[in-house]
Amino acid sequence: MSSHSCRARLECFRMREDYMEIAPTVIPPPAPIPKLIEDLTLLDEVSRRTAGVSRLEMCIQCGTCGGSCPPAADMDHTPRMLFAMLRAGMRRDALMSNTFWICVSCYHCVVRCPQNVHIADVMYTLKGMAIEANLYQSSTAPDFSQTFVDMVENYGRGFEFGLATRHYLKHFPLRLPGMVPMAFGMLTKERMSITPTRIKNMAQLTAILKRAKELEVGHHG
Amino acid sequence: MNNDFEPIIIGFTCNWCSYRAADLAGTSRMKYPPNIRLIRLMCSGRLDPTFVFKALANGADGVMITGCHPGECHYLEQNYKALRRFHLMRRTLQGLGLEPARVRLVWASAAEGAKFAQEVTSFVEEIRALGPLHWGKAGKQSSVTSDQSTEHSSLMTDHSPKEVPA
Amino acid sequence: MTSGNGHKPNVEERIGVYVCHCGSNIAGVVDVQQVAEWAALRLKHRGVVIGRDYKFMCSSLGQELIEKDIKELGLTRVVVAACSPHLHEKTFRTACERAGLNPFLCELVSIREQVSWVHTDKVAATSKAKAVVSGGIERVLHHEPLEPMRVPIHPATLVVGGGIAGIQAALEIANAGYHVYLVEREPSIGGHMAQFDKTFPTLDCAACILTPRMVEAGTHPHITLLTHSNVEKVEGFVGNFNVTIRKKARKVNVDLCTGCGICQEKCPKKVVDEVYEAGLGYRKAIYTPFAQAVPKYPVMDVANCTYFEKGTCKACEKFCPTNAIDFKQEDEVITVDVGNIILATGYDIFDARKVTNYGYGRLANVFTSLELERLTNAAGPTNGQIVLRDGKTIPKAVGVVHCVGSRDRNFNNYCSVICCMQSLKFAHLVHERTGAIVYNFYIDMRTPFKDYDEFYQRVMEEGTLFVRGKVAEVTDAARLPGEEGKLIIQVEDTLAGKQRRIPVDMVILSVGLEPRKDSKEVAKQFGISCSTNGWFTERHPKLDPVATMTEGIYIAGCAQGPKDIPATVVQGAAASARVLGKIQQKEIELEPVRASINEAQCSGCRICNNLCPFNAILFHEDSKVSEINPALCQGCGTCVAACPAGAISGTGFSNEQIFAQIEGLLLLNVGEEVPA
Amino acid sequence: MDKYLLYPGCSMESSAKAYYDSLIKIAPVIGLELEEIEDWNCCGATEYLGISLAPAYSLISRNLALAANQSNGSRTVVAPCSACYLNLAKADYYMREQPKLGTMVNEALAAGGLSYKPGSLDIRHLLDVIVYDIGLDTIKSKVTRPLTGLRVAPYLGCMVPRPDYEHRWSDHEHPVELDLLLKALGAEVIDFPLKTHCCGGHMTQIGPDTAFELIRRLISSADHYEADLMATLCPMCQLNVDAYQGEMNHHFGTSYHMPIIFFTQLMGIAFGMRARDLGFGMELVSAKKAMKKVGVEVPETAETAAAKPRKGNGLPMPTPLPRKTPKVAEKGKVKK
Repeated sequence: MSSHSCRARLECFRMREDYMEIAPTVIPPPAPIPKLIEDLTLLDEVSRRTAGVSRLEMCIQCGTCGGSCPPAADMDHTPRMLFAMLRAGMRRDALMSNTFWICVSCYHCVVRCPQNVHIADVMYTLKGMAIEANLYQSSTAPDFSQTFVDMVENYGRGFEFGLATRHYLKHFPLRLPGMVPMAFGMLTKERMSITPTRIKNMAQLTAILKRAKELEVGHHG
Repeated sequence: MNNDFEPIIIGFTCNWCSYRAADLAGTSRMKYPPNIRLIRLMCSGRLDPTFVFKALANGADGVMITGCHPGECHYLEQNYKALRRFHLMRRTLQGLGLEPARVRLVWASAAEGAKFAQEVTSFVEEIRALGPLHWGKAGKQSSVTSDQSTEHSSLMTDHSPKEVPA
Repeated sequence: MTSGNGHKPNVEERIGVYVCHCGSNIAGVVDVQQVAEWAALRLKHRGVVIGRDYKFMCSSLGQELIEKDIKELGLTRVVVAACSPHLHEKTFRTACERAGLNPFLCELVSIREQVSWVHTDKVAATSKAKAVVSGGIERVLHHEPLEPMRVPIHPATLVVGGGIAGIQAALEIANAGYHVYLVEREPSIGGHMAQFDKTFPTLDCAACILTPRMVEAGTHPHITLLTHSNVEKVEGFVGNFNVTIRKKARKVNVDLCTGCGICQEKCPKKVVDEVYEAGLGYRKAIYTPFAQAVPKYPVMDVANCTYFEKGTCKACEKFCPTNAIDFKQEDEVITVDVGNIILATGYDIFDARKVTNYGYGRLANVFTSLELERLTNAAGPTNGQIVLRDGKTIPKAVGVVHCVGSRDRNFNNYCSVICCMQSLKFAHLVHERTGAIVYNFYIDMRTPFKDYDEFYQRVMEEGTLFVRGKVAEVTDAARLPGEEGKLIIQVEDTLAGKQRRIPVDMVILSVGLEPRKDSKEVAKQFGISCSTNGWFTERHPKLDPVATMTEGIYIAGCAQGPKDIPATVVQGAAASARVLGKIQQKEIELEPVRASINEAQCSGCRICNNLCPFNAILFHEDSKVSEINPALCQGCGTCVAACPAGAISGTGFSNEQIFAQIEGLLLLNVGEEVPA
Repeated sequence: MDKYLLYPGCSMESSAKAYYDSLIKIAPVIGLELEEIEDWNCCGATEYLGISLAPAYSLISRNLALAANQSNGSRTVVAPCSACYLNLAKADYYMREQPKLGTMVNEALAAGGLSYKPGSLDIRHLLDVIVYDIGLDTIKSKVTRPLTGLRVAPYLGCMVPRPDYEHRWSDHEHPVELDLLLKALGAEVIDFPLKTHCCGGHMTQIGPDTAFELIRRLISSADHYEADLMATLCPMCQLNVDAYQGEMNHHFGTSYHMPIIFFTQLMGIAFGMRARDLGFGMELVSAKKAMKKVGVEVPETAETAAAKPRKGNGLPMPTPLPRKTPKVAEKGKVKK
C-alpha cells in the first residue's frame, strides 16, 4: 500500500516534470533555452502543406499505421505517436523524430487507416518541414533526398550510379568496399551508366521549377 | 460589383430533413447571412417549378431548394423527382437568359445544420457576385395592390435607415 | 396571379399577430415590438387587426392572450412568430381550438431558429422577421378550416421477423388478447439468438432463455406462425393494411408430420449449413435447422435435394412413418388484414472476407464471431469444443480482434455496439474451455450498461491479455523464431508505443452488424425510409424510437440499428405497446395534410398515378379520372406539383398558400404608411 | 486497340533495362502500341516530395502536360515503374481533388509554356493495361512455351496496388492480377503472402540495415513456399531484391538464392522468345537454374500451388469472396 502510494507520488512528480517541459511559463525549466509552448498552429500547418488536407484531426489513435508499418521497429515514434505529438503541438519533438525519414512509402497504413488519414503524404510534408527548420537528426535520408533532387534539377533525370556512389562515399565509406561486387556487377551488366543523361529541354524544366519554388514560398508564408 | 447589394433569397425546405437542418443550425447558434427567407413544404417533391419562377419574378435574386439526401426521403424517393425538376428548371432558366446558378439544390439531413448554414452562406456570396436580378421587376404585379415597391426597397436598405422615405 | 383556382384572398378576415420575445432569445436580436407594431400598421389592409409582442407566447398567459383576442376581437386567423413549428405548432393550434377557432387557421412562423439564433445584425434580423411574419400573414389568409380524418383500426397485427425482437413483440400483443401474424423467412423462429451459446454479461445460456419464448409463440392461441414465408405485397394504410404472404413449400405436410426427424436421418445429402451453422457445419437436404426449432416440422431444400436433382432417391418419403413427405407441394399465397405492422427483420453480419489483411477465407484458422458462437455451442458442429479448422487441435493461444468492419471508413463507419462485450465473452469462454492464452485487441473498450464493465473487470482478472491497438494484419508469413506454423497478429500496442507480432493458433474476428442485404427493398415495400447504410429510420431518434414516418408501421430490434439483446427486447416490447395503444383507440386521427383531385379539372392523364410512393392514387377506368385515397395519402405533394392540369390541390400546402407566402416574404403586400 | 503513351521512367534506361527490353519485345506480340512521351523527365521518385511540395508536383506535371500535348489520339499514359505510376496518378488525383494545388502547379508550368488540365489523362500501370485491356485470353493465345512447372512468387510491391486512387485493382493487399497473368503463362503460382509488402524502397541507400530486414522477409517467405523465382513489376523492387541480396545474405549470415525477374521477361519466354533478347542475364542473382525448368516437358499441373483444403474431420472454409475478375475490357474504358 505504502509502496504503491509512493510510486503514485513519484509518477505525479514525473508527470509534473514532463508538464513543465511543455508549459515553461508555470515554473521556469532548468534548461536555459525555453522550449515552445504547445504550438497549436502545427497541425494546421501540416495540413496546409499536405496538398491542403491531412485529416490528422480525425485520427482515433488506433495504431493501424504503427501496426502495419514495415520498418516501425527502427522508428523513434510510431506514426500514431507522431500524430499525437503533432496534435499536441510538440513541434520540436515531432520534427526531430526519425519516423518520417524511415517511412518507405508502402501505403499499407494509408489503405488500412479506418479514418482515411493521408499518412504517407503527411510524412512527405514533415520531411520538408524538418529540413526547413533544420531540425532533423543525423539521418542520411535528407541528404539522400537533396542529392537526388540536385541531380534531377541538373539533368532532368535520375542518375543512379552517381547518386549511389556519392551517397555511400559520404555516409557509409566503410561499406563501399562491400558494395563493390554489386556495383561492378551492375556496371558490367550494363545496368548502370557512368554518365548521366540530360533531357533536351532542360531550360523549360528549370523555369518551371524556379517558378514553383517561388509559389511554394508564397504558399507557406 | 456593387458591394452594397444585399440579395434576397427564397429557400424551400422539406418538413423532415432540411427544415430540421435549419432548426438545428438555429439551436446550435450557427451564423449565416440574413438574406434567406424560408418556406416550408412537406417534401422537396412538392416543389412546383412555378414557385421558383414566381419567386424570381417577384423580386428574389436566387432560390435555394433543399431536401433530404437521396435515399433518405421520408416519402421514399420524392426528392429524386425534385432533382429531375431542378435540372429541368435550370435549363429553362438558362433558356430565359438567366444564370442557372441562381437556383441551387442542396441536400441536408436533419443532422446537417452546419452544412445548411454553410450552403446558405456560400449561396448568398454567389448571388451577391452575380448581382441583382431585374427579371420582372419592371412589370411587377400582384393581386395585392399597394405601394409595395417603396416599402420593399426601404426594407432592403434598412441597414441605413436614413434612406427610408418619410 | 395569386390564386390558381380563383380563390381570392379574403381581406375580410381578422388576423391577430403575436410576436414572442422568448425571453431574450428572440428579443435580444429582433426588435419584437417593432415587428408587432409594423404588422398592425403596414398590413392592416391585409386584415391584421392586432399586433402584440409578449415575453413568452407559449406560456399559459401567452396562450390566454390569444384566446382572449379570438373571443373579444373576433379573430378569424392567428399568426404566431416564435420558435420552430416542430416545437410549438400543436400548442398554439390547441389554444385556438380552445377559443373556438379551427386549429388549422393558425400559422406559426419561426423567428428564433431561423432569425434570432442565426443572425447577429439586429437591423437586418428585424427586417427579416418582418418579412417572415408578412409571409405567414399572406399564407394564413389561404388557410381553410380542416377536420382531422378518422379511420378505424383492425385489431390484428403483422410482425415481420421471428428473432427475439419479433417474438417479444408478438407475445406482448397476443398476451393482451389481440391476434398476431408472425412471419419468418427461415424454417424456424429464433433468429440469431438461437445460434448463440452464452449471452453477456450474465453468461446464461441463450437457448435456455430463448426456447421457452419460442415455444410460447409457437403454441399461443393468438399467434399465427408463418415460418419459411415471405411478405410479398403490402397494401392499405394505418388501421387497414392488406398483406400478401407467400408460404414457401416445405414439401412436408405439416398436418401429418410429427417432427420425429427420421427423414433427416435417412437423407443421404449433406449440405454446408450457411445460415444456422454459419457455414461451419452441415445439415441434410431435408432438415430442421436445430433440435429446438419452432415449428418442429422439417423443410426440404429443393435446390440440394437428390430427387429434384436426379429424379431418384425419395429416401425421406420411404422412411416417413406418417407419409408426410409431399414432393408435389406448392407455395401457398395468403392475404391477411392487419391494423399495424412491426418490422423486426434483424441484421446480417459484416462479411469479414472484405478485410483482406485479416485473411478470413484465406487463412484456415481465422474465424468470425458467429462461427465461434457455433463452436462454443454445445449443440454446434463440434459439440461445444473450441478447436481449429482441422476439427481436432485445441488452440493454445487465441487472438480476439474487435471492430472488424466497424468504426472504419473503408467499411462501416459506425460502432456495432455489441462487439466489445461479445469479444469479452469469447475471451472468457475460450479461456474457460481451452485454458488458452487469450489476447483481446481493441481500439476503445466500450462497456456501458448494467453489469457490463464488471464483466470486463472479471475477464481481466481471469488473465486475458488486452492490447490497445487495431490489428494491422494477420499473416502466416513467419519471420521470427516461434512464428513458424502460427498465425501472427501484427499490431501496434499503442500503450507501449511499439509494434508487436503475436503468434497465435486461432484468430477470432469480432465482426460488426450490418443492415440486412435486402433492407432497402423491405423499407420500400413497407413504405418506410432507411438511412444510407440501410438501417430503418425511426420517427424521432430520441423521443419516438420505434415508430416510423409511416403511420401504423413500427420497427424493433437491430433492423433499426445495432443493439444487444436487452435493448432488442425493450424495443420489441415498446413497439407492441405502441401498437396496443393504437388498437385500444379503435380509430385513428390523421393529420389533414392531404392532396385531393378536382374531378372536373382532371384530364385522366395518369401522370400522378406512378408518382405516388404510397399508391394512394387510383384511376377510375369508367370516369377516366384519378382519385386520391385520403387515408393512404401522406401529403408529400409531389402529385400536386406534377399535375399538368393543376387539378390536384394539397391541403395546408396549396399553390395559393405558397404563392401568397412568396409574395408576403418578398413584401409585395405592404401597405402605405398611415399615421396611426 | 488504342495507342498508349509510354512513360518509361529513369530506371528503365539503366537498372531495369531488362524490363524495358522485354517490354519492347512483347508489346507487338500482344498488340500493345506504345509511344514514348517526348523529352519526359524524372518523376522525383520518393524523394522530391519530401523536399518541397509545389516543385515536386510541377516536376511530375511537366510529364503530364507533355503527354496531353502529344497528340496521338490516346489519353492513356502507361507507366511500367511503380513509383512513376504512383507519382503521376497522385499528381493528377490531388490536382483534381485540391483545385488550389492544380492552380499552383499550372502557374509553375506556365513558366515553361505548358499547362495541364487535371483529369484529362488516364494514368495506368503496365500490368493493369495488359490484364484489363489486352486481356488474359489474348495472352493465353500467344503462349507457345508454357511455363509449366515453374513455381513463381508473384511480387507487386507497394505502390501499384496502393493507394489505388481510381480503384483499378482487385484488392489493396492481395490483388490477383499478376497471379492470373502468370497462370495464363502456364506458371505454377504460389499464394505469396507478402506479395504487396515492401522491398525497402530507398532504405537500401539511407538505412541499409532497415532495408536488409525487409528484403530478408520477402526472400525467406518466397523460399519457404519453394518458389523458383519471384516475378515483379517494379524496377525498385527488382533492384533491391536482386542487387542487394548478396549484401543481405552477408548481413544475416544466410545463403538465400532467389532470382527476381520482370513479368514481361517471363511473358517473352512463354511467347517463345530468346532469353537473351529479353534481358535475361542482367540479373545479379542467376535465374539459370530456375529457367532450366521451363522447356522441360512436364504434364499440365494443378492451377495453383496453394494447399487444397484438407478433407476429413476438418470444418468447411468460408467460400472465397467473389472478386473483380479480369476480362477483356470493352473499348473506351471510362474513368470511374
